[in-house]
Amino acid sequence: MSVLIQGAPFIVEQQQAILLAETSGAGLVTFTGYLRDFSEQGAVEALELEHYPGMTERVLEELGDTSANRFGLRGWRIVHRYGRIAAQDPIVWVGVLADHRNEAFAGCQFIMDTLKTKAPFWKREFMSDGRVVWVQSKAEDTEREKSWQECAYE
Amino acid sequence: MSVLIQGAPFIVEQQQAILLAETSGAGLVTFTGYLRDFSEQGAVEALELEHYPGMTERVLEELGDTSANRFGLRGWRIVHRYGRIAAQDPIVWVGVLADHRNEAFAGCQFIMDTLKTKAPFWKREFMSDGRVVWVQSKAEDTEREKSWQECAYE
Amino acid sequence: MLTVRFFSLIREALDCEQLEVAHHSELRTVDDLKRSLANTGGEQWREALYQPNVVHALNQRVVNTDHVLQNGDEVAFFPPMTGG
Amino acid sequence: MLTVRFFSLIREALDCEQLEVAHHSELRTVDDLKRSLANTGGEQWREALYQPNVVHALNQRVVNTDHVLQNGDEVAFFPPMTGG
Repeated sequence: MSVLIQGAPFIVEQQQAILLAETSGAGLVTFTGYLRDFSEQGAVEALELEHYPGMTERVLEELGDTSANRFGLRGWRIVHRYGRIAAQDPIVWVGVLADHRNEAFAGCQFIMDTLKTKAPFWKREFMSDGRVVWVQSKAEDTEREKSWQECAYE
Repeated sequence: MSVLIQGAPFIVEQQQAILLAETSGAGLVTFTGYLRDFSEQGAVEALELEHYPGMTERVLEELGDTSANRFGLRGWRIVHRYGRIAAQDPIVWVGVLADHRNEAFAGCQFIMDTLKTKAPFWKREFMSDGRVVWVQSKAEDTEREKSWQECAYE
Repeated sequence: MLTVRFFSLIREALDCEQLEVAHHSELRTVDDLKRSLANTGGEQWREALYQPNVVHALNQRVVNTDHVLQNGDEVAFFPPMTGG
Repeated sequence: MLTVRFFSLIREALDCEQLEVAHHSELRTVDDLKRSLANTGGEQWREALYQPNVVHALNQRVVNTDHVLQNGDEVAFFPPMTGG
């Protein structure tokens, strides 16, 4: 039921505790995305995440509510960092609570798949060899996001 | 890469820390199953979980390895309680790490769906009205488990 | 010897967790053992062991009842599992 | 007035984060605004704004370029998003 967008690092356990303090359910599914130390471009030292303040929060709040309605979630929380992120650090955390495990899995995966292409973030990779590269959106991510529109996984 | 079966309550955050100390990956998906305070039979006070020591560990270890091979996981951990469990307490925790989020979601959901019908646990519910009821296996759970055999979600 | 174990509903119905059975030539398969237990134990045992959906495990693996027994094997009977 | 914002690659190419544009009758749609910016800014602006896959947001919602503008609107141009 809430979105947190922050520049500072976050602690996954604390975010989970906040969600569990708000509500309860029989099944909790969480996703944590960590910055990989490699990409298609090579070894990655750090990432800089630009975002669109205001729009980001709005998109993610709508996304959480949509998932809650569609999958009957009892609660959800989305945490996303922006700014400079070191390799191995968490970038995104999504937790959802539901009465049944399949709703929880579907709700969490739906949020992640949609967030990838709908939340206004842009990544720039700082490579170990000194290059700075804007990350391209992946056709695969767009396909995944579309698959939630077309097929009724419910 | 490891299974923990114990009678005492466990702390989700500690279990997650153990998995993350063993290995890393770009995506972590976790599932926590909590004891509901209601069931088809009514209000539930507590649950008693009987299991088959030895077989339980073996089934869950094979299940984790199968999921790791099938979905290319970097790491996994399965924690399951037995004995008497109070309403709202965690019963099961599964965490998986992978290089991509879809593998992590699939690997975790595969473990949960299979564990339901393949791990030798049996649940007895202590109802608020004093009844003690053995939980019946659900046709839906058997169907879910089978669906992983038939369709190639990979 | 064969070790025979019962769990859940079946353990309760038989009021028995575990027993040892001498392995002899007429107990060739899991099915033979099951029939022998039902014959020896009487109606209550027959009913518990032959209820629909009984799961059979041999040395802690689920098997069909035509699996052949070896001396020292552990056989278990239990209802469908409800983990998670 | 209209507020116009640029992000990521486009912000970099234009070396511009944000600007204010007077709202007048010839800026009826997002597309009109885009054409006007390209005409005023020259080749570099045309190239950045008309690259394939540019996403257009109006008041922080993604829209098609035929959306009609109102005085006070916030319009943004950016490349496809890469969250998560």
